[in-house]
Amino acid sequence: MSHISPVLWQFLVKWLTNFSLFPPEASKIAPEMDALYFFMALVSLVGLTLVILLILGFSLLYSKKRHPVATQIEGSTLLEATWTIIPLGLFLIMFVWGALLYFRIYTPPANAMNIYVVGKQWMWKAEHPGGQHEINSLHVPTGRAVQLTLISQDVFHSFSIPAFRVKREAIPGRYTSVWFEATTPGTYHLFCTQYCGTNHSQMIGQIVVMTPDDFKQWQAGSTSGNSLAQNGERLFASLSCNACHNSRPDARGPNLVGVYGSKLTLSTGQTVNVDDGYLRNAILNPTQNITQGYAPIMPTYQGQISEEGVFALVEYIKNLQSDYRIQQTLNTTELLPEGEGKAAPAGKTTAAQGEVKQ
Amino acid sequence: MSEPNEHEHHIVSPMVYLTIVGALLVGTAVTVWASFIDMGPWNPVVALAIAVVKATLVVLFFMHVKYSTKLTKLTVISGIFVFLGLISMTLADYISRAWGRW
Amino acid sequence: MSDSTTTAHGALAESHHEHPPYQRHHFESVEQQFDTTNFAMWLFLLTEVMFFGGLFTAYLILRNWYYPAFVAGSHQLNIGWGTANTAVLITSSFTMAMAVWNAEMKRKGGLVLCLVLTFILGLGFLGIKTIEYHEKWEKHHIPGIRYSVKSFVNPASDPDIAQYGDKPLAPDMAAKTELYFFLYFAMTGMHALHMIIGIAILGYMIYRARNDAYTTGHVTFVENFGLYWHFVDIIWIFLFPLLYLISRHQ
Amino acid sequence: MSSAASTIINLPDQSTARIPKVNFLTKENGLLSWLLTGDHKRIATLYLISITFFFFIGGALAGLIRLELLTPQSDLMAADTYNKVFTMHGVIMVFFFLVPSVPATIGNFLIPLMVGAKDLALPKINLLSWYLYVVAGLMAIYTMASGGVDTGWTFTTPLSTHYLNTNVISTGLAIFVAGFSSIFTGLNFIVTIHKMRCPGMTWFRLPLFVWSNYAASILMVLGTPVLAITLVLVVLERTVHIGVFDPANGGDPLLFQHLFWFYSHPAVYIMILPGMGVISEVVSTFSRKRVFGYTAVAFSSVAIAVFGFFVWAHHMFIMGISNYAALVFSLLTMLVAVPSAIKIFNWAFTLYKGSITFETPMLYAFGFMGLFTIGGMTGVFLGATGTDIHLTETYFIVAHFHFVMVGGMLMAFLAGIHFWWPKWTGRMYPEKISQLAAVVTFIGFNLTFFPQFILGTLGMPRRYAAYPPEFQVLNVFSTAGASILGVGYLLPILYLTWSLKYGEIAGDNPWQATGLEWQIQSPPLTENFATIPIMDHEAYDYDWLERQHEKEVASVG
Repeated sequence: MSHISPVLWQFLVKWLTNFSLFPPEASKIAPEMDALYFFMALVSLVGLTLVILLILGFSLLYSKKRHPVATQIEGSTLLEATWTIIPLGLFLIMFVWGALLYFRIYTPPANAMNIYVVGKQWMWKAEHPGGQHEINSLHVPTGRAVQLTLISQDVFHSFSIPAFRVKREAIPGRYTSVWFEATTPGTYHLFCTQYCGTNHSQMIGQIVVMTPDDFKQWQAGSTSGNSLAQNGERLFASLSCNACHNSRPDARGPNLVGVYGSKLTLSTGQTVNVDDGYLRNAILNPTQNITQGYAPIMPTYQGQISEEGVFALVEYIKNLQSDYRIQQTLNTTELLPEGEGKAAPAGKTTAAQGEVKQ
Repeated sequence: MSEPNEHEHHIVSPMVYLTIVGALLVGTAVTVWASFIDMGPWNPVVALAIAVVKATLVVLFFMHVKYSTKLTKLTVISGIFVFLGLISMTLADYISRAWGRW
Repeated sequence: MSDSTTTAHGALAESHHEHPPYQRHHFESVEQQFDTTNFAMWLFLLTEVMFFGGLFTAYLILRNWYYPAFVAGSHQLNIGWGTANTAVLITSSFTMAMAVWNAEMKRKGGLVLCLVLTFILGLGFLGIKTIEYHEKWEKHHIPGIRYSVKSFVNPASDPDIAQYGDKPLAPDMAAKTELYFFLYFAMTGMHALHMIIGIAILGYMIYRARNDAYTTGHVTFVENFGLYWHFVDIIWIFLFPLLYLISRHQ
Repeated sequence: MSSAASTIINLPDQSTARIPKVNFLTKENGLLSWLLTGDHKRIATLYLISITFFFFIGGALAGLIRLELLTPQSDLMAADTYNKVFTMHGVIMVFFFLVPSVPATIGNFLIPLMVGAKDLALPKINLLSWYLYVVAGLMAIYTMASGGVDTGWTFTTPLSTHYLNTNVISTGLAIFVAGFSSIFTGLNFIVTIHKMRCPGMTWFRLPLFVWSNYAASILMVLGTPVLAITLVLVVLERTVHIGVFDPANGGDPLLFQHLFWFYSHPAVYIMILPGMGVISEVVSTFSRKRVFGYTAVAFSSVAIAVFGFFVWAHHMFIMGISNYAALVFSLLTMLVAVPSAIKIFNWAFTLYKGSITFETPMLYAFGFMGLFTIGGMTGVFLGATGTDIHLTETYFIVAHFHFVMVGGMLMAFLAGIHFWWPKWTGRMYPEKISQLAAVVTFIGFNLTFFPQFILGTLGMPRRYAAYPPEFQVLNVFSTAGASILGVGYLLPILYLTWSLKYGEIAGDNPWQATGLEWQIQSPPLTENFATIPIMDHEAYDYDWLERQHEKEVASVG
């Protein structure tokens, strides 16, 4: 930390951590969060000491024994102004500092590795882009920004990693995201912090931080063979999305190549940024998200695709750089028998890979 | 503005009531008529504006606020203020979500 | 004071020489009593404003999200009945205002007449509301209990909305009409509940008015009830355009 | 008397003193005279009994929570039982104890006395509000008896609407009814303070207790109905299985959060503001000085009430509200923290050049000032968006609001009860043991809740029946503290009950306080004042009191 001597800082945090009085700092944001935390703690301590000193001091000086007759004082505008302006100033510093931190934690960098997380009563399911699938654990490398895209398939949950100082609610019906960059290899707590029903306290897991090399090894050892995007592609084909969303001139749906990250004008005249959340909405609530120039004919897939399936589709659409892949799916669809498509939502086949913690 | 005495009870004449009820009925007719005209995004604005005018008439005359004490006026205003606070600050969250990230 | 042997009543009689029978003992004067209860009524109306405020907030957000569904749902409401009901309620507000005036002028006959008129108009409003609710029941538009999106996915099957030439809604949007009707029933239902309470009190007031309760100078109760009744009217003044008049053109 | 230098207690000669024969307690007899009373002092007494009852139910549940958390496993009770226990603890403590605690008991008793009126403006509504409270309380007890509810007191949708099959509806309705009880109390106070002040009682002559209750009443009247409609919508959604909060059908669960916190954040101020009023009275009386910066303290109450309405979304920073909204709500939260700081410093400076004595109410008030400072400052940790991410939904937030609610409000409540006990009952409580109780409470409280700050910083989530073993040491401290705290709360009920019969006769004004309520007999007459008083001096005017004494002495002589 640049604010105070790094040696002193290290000492303080390590000491507190050793006595289990302070969580380990295992992410890049953690020391910054702690800096603000200790600043606030310091201000509180000073404030509290001041109040205690005032009370004790006045109690001693002006107890009835020493000061039998009170001197009536109306007040003092100067003093009122002092203890209005100084706290206000301090609070505003905390506000600005806190806001800066908030925006950093909730604004993932563009190059972050995206891991999708689904919360349900009472477990966390993580989908890596490489097809690795985990339950109640999350493996991440050090030195790399990791973005989590979170959703819940039932009630509110909250994905909390105290060692990283990050937390975000997974809410039903909408994506939320958070990011971190792990710094220290090790195993850390993962908690669900939003009360979610009977086994709320069992909805815990572990965050395994690995060196980049170890992480590569883990990735290689845990993949199911298909990447998430490949699962998405299969789903895309089996749901016959490609029947409309292709690049043919007579296509009934907009071409999805390169759509991710673009600005889209909807039939209502609104302009939207195409991000993960928009793609999810467009799949589940198509009517509200019709691209300008297209008829509202897309059926809803609400209830037909699991949240993991939507993640796979989103990941697939994200990675569509040319329509070659869509052409390929058109060919495979023709080869597939009718019923098979439904049975292959992503993730189902790979559940065994998840490290289930008790 | 002349502030009416707190203990003087103002009695509104029936003619005023009659005028107001006429205005309210006309307002109702106008708002129904206006809803059949395509004014684009202005339809709900016009409908709400007429509703606000009607409500104001009711509050001022039927409910005697025009002839009431400052306290009553203040009460009405503070109610509207908190009501609008609830609606506007909640909507502010929903509207600004579409602005995307910082 | 602690050795005071005067009874409570003695002390009381000392401070009030004479006052009308309707003045409660802890008030200094009739004016104070009137001001106080009047102010209390206004505060109560504030709580009512906030009570409906929650519903209005929900309505505004969902309407912005699912505008086509709200349009389609709104077309299902009978604008004729709605307008008639608005007129009925406004008229009842007028008769209520006249009732207060009659009470102030100490005209018993006029007061009873106006109260009865208000009572009848209030019942009329509820009657019309019942007809409308019944229509919703017939057409399977009761959310959660008896609901079908048929009129919305296939508007041609519903002659009632032929004049609007609605296009069929996609099934996902059509499902959202159920939210519109949920809000419709929640808002009008809550309003109707207030009407029912009001009508019950009106009945009691008619009975009391016939016994000269309000024409001897004690208009507080009538006046305060008037405030309540006008407030219920105001809620309807907003509900009507918000629920009935969404995009009637097309 | 040797202790004259260290106390201001001034009791009448015990050998001749008698409780006045005619007072509000003795005027009429029989249960019916209580159940049909319009007297604000009797209703306050009814409230006092009923909220004490609920406080001990809630406290017992708290004890169960702490016992369960003694060990990392959920061994004392199963997870779902634990969930029901903390839910009922929250519901009972928030809606049946904290919200009505000071306003409905002490406020009810004092506001007419302080403004110089014979009663609250609407005595029947006041009684109705107690009955509503009782009905709501019975519904809550029914809920508990018939299987409980496990939503948490926050009723998060869709958990409460679609995923639980416990008694959500009866709890929701209980809170709905309790809400109306609180609305009517608040409404009554506002009207009384506006319209029932005695001649000469201008706004700036009102005791600060009245100001703070006025501010809290505004919040009650305007905030509670939003909770009411929200609960109605939750109940409807549970009944018909569709509603505006259900994401599966296009509703929005965040809307529930908005509406719920629109009440439940101001509710925090409803709970704490009246407590602050008590502290103003106590600090002034026991330092024999006018409250430092009277106007600033008065206006800070109103400022808290006004700003308090517009900070609610700080409970939702991590739920995915827009960044812009988070920014605005965080800023407003910082602004609302300032008036609290103003109050603390004003109380501290009231001591300056006073003539301070340390009777029980003052000890509680000192406890309040220290603990509320911690509670308030940690609120800033949570109000700043950045640190909120790490600290919210953990034991840090549990510790924070217990510092404000228990360390603040409950201390203030006890301060108030002790302070006005002689006025209420005409008898003194035993001073030494009550001082001991105050100290025990303070120690027990800190031992219970301070470790929870550390637990929260470590990341221990709230509402966990089982937790990782490394958190156990701090939890053991907390549970140990809770048992001390329990003793601290049991003591007052014992010696206060004892004092009803055996306490010394208090006389009119044992504390030599200036308020109008102290110038009449204790316990007061049913109609409070034999003749309506005329206020001819400022609040907390100790010189005036002095002159009154001189006059009395002169006239007797």
